[in-house]
This record gives sequence, structure tokens and C-alpha cells, in this order.
Amino acid sequence: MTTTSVRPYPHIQKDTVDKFPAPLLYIGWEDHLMFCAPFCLPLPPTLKFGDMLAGPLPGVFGAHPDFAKIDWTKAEWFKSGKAWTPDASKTLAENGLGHKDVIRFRTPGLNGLNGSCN
Amino acid sequence: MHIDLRTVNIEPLRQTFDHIAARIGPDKQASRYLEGTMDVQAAANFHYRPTWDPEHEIFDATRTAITMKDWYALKDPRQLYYGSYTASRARMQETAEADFDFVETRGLADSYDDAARRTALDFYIPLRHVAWGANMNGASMCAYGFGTAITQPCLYQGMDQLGVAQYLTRMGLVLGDQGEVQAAKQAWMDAPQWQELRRYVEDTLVLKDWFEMFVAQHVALDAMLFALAYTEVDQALNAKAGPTVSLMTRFQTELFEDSSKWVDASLKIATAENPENKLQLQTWIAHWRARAVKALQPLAQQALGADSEAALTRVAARLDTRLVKAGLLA
Amino acid sequence: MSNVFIAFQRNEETRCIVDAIMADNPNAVINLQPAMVRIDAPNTLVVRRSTVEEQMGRQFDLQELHVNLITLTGHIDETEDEFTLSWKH
Amino acid sequence: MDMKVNKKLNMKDRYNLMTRDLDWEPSYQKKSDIFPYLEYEGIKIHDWSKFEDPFRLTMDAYWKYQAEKEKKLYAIIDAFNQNNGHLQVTDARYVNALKLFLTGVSPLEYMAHRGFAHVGRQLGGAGPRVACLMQSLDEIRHSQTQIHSMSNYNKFYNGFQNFRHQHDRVWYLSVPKSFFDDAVTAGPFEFMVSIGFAFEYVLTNLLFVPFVSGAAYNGDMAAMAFGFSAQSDEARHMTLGLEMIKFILEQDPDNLPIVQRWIDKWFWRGYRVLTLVAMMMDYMLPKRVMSWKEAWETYAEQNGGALFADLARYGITVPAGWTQACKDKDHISHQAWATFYNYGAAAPFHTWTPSESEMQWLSEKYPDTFDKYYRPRFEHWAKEQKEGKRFYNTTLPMLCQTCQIPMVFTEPDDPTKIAYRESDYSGMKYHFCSDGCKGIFDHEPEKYIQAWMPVHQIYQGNCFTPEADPTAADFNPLAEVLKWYRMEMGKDNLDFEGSQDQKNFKAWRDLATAN
Repeated sequence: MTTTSVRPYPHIQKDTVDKFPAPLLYIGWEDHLMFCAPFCLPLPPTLKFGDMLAGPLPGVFGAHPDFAKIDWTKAEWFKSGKAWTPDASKTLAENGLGHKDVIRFRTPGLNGLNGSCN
Repeated sequence: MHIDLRTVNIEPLRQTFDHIAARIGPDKQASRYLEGTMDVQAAANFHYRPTWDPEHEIFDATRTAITMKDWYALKDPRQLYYGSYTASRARMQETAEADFDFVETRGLADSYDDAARRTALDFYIPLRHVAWGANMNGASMCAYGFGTAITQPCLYQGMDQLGVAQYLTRMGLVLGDQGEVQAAKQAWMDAPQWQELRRYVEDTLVLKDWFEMFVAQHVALDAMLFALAYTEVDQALNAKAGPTVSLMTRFQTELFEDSSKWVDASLKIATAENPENKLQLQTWIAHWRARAVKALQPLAQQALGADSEAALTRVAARLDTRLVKAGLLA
Repeated sequence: MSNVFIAFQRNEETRCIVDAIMADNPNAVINLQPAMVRIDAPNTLVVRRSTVEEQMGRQFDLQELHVNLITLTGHIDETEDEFTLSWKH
Repeated sequence: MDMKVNKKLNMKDRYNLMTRDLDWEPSYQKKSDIFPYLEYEGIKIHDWSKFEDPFRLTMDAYWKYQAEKEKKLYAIIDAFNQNNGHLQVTDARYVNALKLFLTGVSPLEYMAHRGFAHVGRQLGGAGPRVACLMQSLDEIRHSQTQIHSMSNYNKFYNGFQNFRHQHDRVWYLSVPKSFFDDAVTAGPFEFMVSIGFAFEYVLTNLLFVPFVSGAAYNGDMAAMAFGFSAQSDEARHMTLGLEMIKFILEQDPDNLPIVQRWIDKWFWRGYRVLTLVAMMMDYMLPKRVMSWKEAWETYAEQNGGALFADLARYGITVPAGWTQACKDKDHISHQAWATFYNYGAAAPFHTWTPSESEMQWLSEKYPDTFDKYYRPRFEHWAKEQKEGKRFYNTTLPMLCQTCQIPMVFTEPDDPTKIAYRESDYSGMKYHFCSDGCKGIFDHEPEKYIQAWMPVHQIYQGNCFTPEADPTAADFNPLAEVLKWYRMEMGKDNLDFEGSQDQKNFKAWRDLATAN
């Protein structure tokens, strides 16, 4: 559908990738609702997926007592809700991640504070 | 629990909101007018373009050719915010109510001179439509203008004009009846002497530049129409048949005095802002004033006969005086 | 059938209005809250000028209701003599 | 009506003479040039004279009654201020509800003022124009009475002083701002359905009645006075909204699907904004009035249900998101407060964990959900705070492209799973918190791709003061954003515990009770 307007409506796409220092990636941790929402991070496409896990993520999710217990080899990943297997040795771009993609991870056995999904 | 708190003297952390303090200084208490007016319009980061005006932002200073470094310079000297506005108009309506009541209970309308009655009905009652146009323009200026300092009084003035239209209607019913009110509407639609004025009003309704509308409505038309109707014609009828009509048009007389203060101040500030504004305002005034004079001539003639020319000269001179004060006329 | 309701600020004037409503609407239910009084009635509720005037001992214009009104639901029909709320289903 | 006339005319005829008869058929200008916005939305109106305004107010009566209301209201505000009434409220935590109101709601009242001036000029009938213009006047009243009654709080508490600046910038304030921007940028008919009907009629009671009763319960006479006084105008506004929607539906059967879509959209948009009210009721009032869930059941399910049962004769059905909203009543207040607790460093009001007795109340009011889903996080946070590790989330959240709320809402049938929805448009992905928000975007993507999304704007570098130097080694982006927000770190934000508000309130109250 198009926006109905009295004269032609302008195409103003505010959040195209060229306006950011790096493409945005959204990341959520399943069953850990103590973090109220998934996060939004600008991450260079050349960043290796494994480096993302070791670098930025502790600063983002480290406040949760479960975080230190994560075994990343057992994490299950989802991209746009579908099961997905990233390669930790490849970059975000090589893993097929682009601007405004959304990924989530599950950490089996780690289900939040006392298993409450918090 | 109740504790007597009146006895506590505590020092406030600040006197007013930061955006007000930035204008008046941090140590001053701000008036309710200032706190309710200054900077209250959103000015940044609008989310979507209007589907009804995709070329502009929701509030957009470029909807007029007039430019201001700070649109909040256009303060209302009456300092009207909603509370003081309604208090003021409630007093005026109370007076008007008492006057109408006086006219009706003393039978002043029934005993009113018939020739004067004819003049009054023919001249005043079609003006309810002019006021209705002014009401629509007030809404426009409020909606599409920039900065609450000026958009706020534009709506107040528009609603005042609706009040004028309703008082005129009521006078039509007191001096005449519903048939007279309908006849006046017919004259507004068809009678040759009303057509220039109707054209004028309809032409203002489609103006795109809201400040030009301000000039066409308040400066060119109302300044002369109110002076003609509520001074010249009023005095003539008074002399002929006593103050019955004056009583029923008192609201308009008071309104004219009140709103002129605001119109003059706004003009003066916009003129002094920069030479381009001054030139633009002069151009608009020249255009609309000439049209207003042309539109009012046949009506003055109809109401005042041979005296009409002198009356219109006085009306124009009064406008000139106002324009000189505003810096628009040497 | 659903309830309509009307709510007023609680003060001396509305005490009379509420009394008038309760007199004219036998099915109405009154609900007093801090500073607010709410009246619910099945399907329809009427405020009658004459009853309010009796309660107040003075003339009353139904438009004075606005001064102390807080909220209401239902379709409104207003004449000089009656102010009616109703649902049409 | 005050306009007494000597020839006996009934109320309706007199009113017509005072309003619609003032209008005329233009001949020097085309009607379509005078009213240029009536066609493009696809709404068909055949006869504007069929609109009936049930409140036949002439201007003299308007001025008279409104001035009377204003006089009463300002007398209360003056007395409240003179007596240091702010020290009479239950607890200084209450004041944070007012901060939320002034930064989030009062600017919307102002937008309503301008929006109704616009439709009050543009609608094709004299009756609706006059009613809209009176509403425009009322709305500037609400904006100003709110500013005036909170002006005194601003003198003594932090977080009010930049409400206007913040409304255009702060992350969560883009939620109410984008809501109203969406409505005023729509055509005049959609505006009437969005604000006049969906918001004023269906949802306004949920905003005002709990808030105002909350003020009354918590000893805030000033807020109670402006709230109830504003509500007295709302009765007129609600009626205008209802009459307008009936009028549009009665004019042409083709209008029904358009109106239904608007009702679906605006119910959902408004409902999302009310998340803030839900949180205020359940978490911010020291003395609770009723739970959000109870308010929802009373004012939405019962009253809204009656309304939609009534509109069924026009073919209108309950809004598409209604069922989900009724399910969500057990959740949204907790999810919202947890969000503000997370981002307590970035909002100009204080947050806190509920006390044990407050959690007990929440358990009783939300027996199916609070203990199971929400209590654990509040207890964890309280424990960490006791250990000196108050949790502040410092990474920016993902936002819904439509409502702009962080993606905090869970699946309607699984409160342990965040709801993710997405659409592809013009080469990019867009994300949503719900089917409702996704549907709104999908219908008019060109509109929503323009949105000023606070998180994205920060990352684009648009939310720093001119003095900020992002290339400096010690550049702290979050601190710089707070500067741009004009929020004073440690005074306007962070936990209530230890705040200047808390200390001052206690010191001032002690002054009043000691010798």
C-alpha cells in the first residue's frame, strides 16, 4: 500500500546504512528478560563473529549472572527467528549479516534467574 | 496525617523552567503567560511529513515569507493565555448579556426608529458572514503559523469573531426576526453592494501565506471595517435613534480596542525585524488595503449616504496612524 | 444491554444534581470515590432540569452540567429540559 | 443556552442560526480550493448538514462556563502552592508520576490544540468546524493548566525543568511524540478518528481517571484539580468523536472499511502509548488506586465493549488488537517499569524497585503473572542494589519502528518470549513489537520509514551538543547524549534512593514537624 496524500509523498528513508558509522545489528538473549529488550549495536562488517562474542558482548550482557557461564559452542542461534549457524571465525559480513539484521541466541541450561527466564 | 506546612519556609531550587529562564534570567519568577506560551510548540525532530502538506514539516517557519530570528519575539502585549483570555471574554459577555437584556426588557427594539432599524439590519447583519470568514482565518493562522506567541492569539481572535457573528445574529433577531437574518444572508450572496466584500473574504480563505492572511484580515479589513461599523455607523445611528444598536454591539467595540493592541504590536515587531519583512508587509498592506477600501465604499454609502466619504477618510486616517506607529508608514 | 454512566466532581452543586438523577432514574447505581461521584444506569440515564431546580432551589441551565462533569458514555440528547444518555443496542 | 431571543426558536434552530447558517456557498473561489483536503483520504461525504452537535454551545456560554472552571482551578492551584502543598503528598516518589506526565502528556495536549485548529479549519461542515475549534481552545487550556500546576513542583524537584526540550529528543518521549505526529500528519478524517474517537472516546478515561484519582489518593490537590477540570471538557470531546464517527459511517457505505482500518490502527497506537500509564498506576503511585488490570477491565472491557456493541449496527467490529490487549493487561505495566529500571540513567525521573509490601500488592492484583514472571527480576535487582551494584543497562535497545517503544513486549501467548516481527521495505529490514505495529507499517511504509528513531539518531551522531568531540579519546557517548537531553547526571536521573528529591523532601517535611 502507499501513503495517501494530497500531493506526492516524499521518500525519506531515515536509517539507511550510509548514515551510520557501521551497520546496525540487533541482538537478543532468549530467556533473559532482565534485559528488557534486545540490543542495537553498530558493528563493523569486518568484525569476526567470535570477536564479537568475546569483545562487545560481555559489556552488553555481562551484568547477568548467567553470562559468565555461557559455553558459546552450545549456544543456539536464530536469524530473523529462524535457526541459523554462524561461523565464529568468519566476519559478520561473511556470516551474511547486514544492516539491521536481528539475531538471537539461546543458552541451553541457562534460563535466567533461577530458571525464571528473567 | 496533616501537618501545618504554611509555616515552613523553604528555598526553591529554581524559579522557572529552563527555557523560560534562558529568556528572562534565572532568578526571576515567570508569569503564567510566559510559562504557558514560550517555546511550547514542538520545534525539532518531527517524525512524519503531513500528508496534507508533504512539502513542509508539521510546524514550519517557511509557510510564510516573513522571517524572524525568534518567533517568540511576537509576544501578545495583552498577555493572554487561556485563563486570562476566558476571564476577559467572560466579563465582556456578561456586559453584553446585560445590554441585550436591557434592550429586550425595556422594549427598546420595539420602539426603535424604523428607518434606523432598516439601516442597522441592512448594514450589520450581513457582517455576521464576514466574521465567520474571520473565524476560519483565525483557525488557519493558528494551525499553520509558527510559534505559540502568535498562533495562540490567532485562535483567540478567531473565536472572538465567532462570538461577533453570533452577537450580530442575535441583534438581527432582536431588531428583526429570522426572516431578516435570512434576507441579510441573501444580500450577502446577491446584492451588488456586498459582492466586493464577499469576494475579499473568499479570496482571503485561500491564501497560502498565513502572515499575508494576518495582514489581509486584521490590518487591512478589520482595522477599517470595525472602525466603520462600530464607530462611524454606530455614531450615526446613535445620533438618529439613540444607543440601542450601541448596546448590542458593545462586545465588538471592546474587542476592537483589545485586539488592535495585539495587531499593532505584532506588526511593529515583524517590521522592525528586517527590511525584507518591512517591504513584504508594505506590499501586502498596499494590495489588501486598496481592496478593502473598494469593498467598504458601497456599504458606507448604503449606511451613511452623503457622509460616507468623510467617514471612510477618517477610517483610513486612523489606519494610517496605526501604520505609522508600526513603522510601516513614514 | 450495557450501562451508561456519568461522573462529576464532588461538591455542593453536584450533590443536588446527583440527588436529582437518583430521583429520576430508579435503576441508577451510585459510586462515591475520592473527589468524584459516578452514576451507572442500565441503558439510559436522564438528567431533568426541573428536578435539579427543585433540589437546588434555583433556576438551572443544563449546560451548567459541564462545569463539574468528569466523564460520561453513551449517545447524548440534549434539550432545554432534559439531558439524556443512552445506548441504542 | 444564554442567547435568549424574543422570537421563540427552539434550541436546535437557534443554534443552527448561530453556526451553520453563518456559512455560505462560495462563488468567487472554488469550494475545493477553500477546503482542499477533503477528497484524498477516500472518505465520501454527501451532506455535511447531517452532522449533529449535541452540545449546542455558543461562544458566550463557552466563555462563561470555561472562565468559571478556570477560576475554580487556579484558586486551588494558588492555595496549594501557598501552603507548600507539595509536602503533603504521600511520598516524593509520587512526584515522578508528574514528571512523566509533564514531559510525556502535556506536549500532546498542545499538539491536539494545533491539530484541532487544523481540522477545525478544514472540515467541510460548519457544525464540526465549530466543535473542533472549541476543542482546539480546550486543548491549549489543558496544556497550560498542566504547565501551570506543575510549575510549582518544578521549583522544588528535579526533572521538570526541561520538559519541552526533552519531549522532542529523549528516547521514550518519542513514543508519545510520534503517536501525535502520526495523527496530525494524517488527513482530517483520520485525525478525527484517531484523536477524536479512538483516543478521546475509547482510551482517554484510562489516561485521566486513574491519573487524577491517583493524584487525589496521593494528596496532590493541584494535579487533581487540573485533571478533573480537564475531564469536564473531555466529555464534550468524547461526544464530538462519537458523533463524528457515526456521521462518517452514515454518509456512505464505502467509508466503513476505511474507518475500520483507522480504528484498528489508532486503537493499537493509543494502547501502546498507554503502557506508560499502566506503569504509572502499578509502580509510581505510593498509594495505589486500582491496578492497571482493573482499570483496563472497567474502562476498556466494560465501557469499550458497550461502545463497540453499539457501533455494530454500522458494521464496525472491535479493533483488531483488542483480544491481544486484553491478554496483555497482566503484563505491560511490569514490562514497562522494568524497562525504565534498566534505563534509569537515561530518563529524567527516578526509578526504584518496589518494596516488599508493594510486591505483595502486585502479587495480589496479578496472581497469575507477577510472582512467576516479574518478581524474580525485581528481587534480584533489589539484592544487587543492597550490595551496591544497582543495575543500569547502558547499551541502547532495539526499538519498534512504529510505536518506538523498546522491543520489550512478549508474545501474546508466551510471556517468556520477546515478540519479534519484521518487514522488508525499500532494501531494508524494519522491526516491530507486535502484529499491530507491523500491520500499521505495512499499510503506509513511506510514512514510517521517516521516523526519528532515538536510538538510531544517537548512533548517527545527531544527539550531541555542538561542543562534543566524538574524536576525543575520553569521549563518553552516553554522557554526551545526556548533555544534549539537558539532563543533569545524578540529579534528574538514577534511582530514587539517594536522590536529591528524596533528601529534600525529607528535610523539608522534618522542618515542618520539628520545632
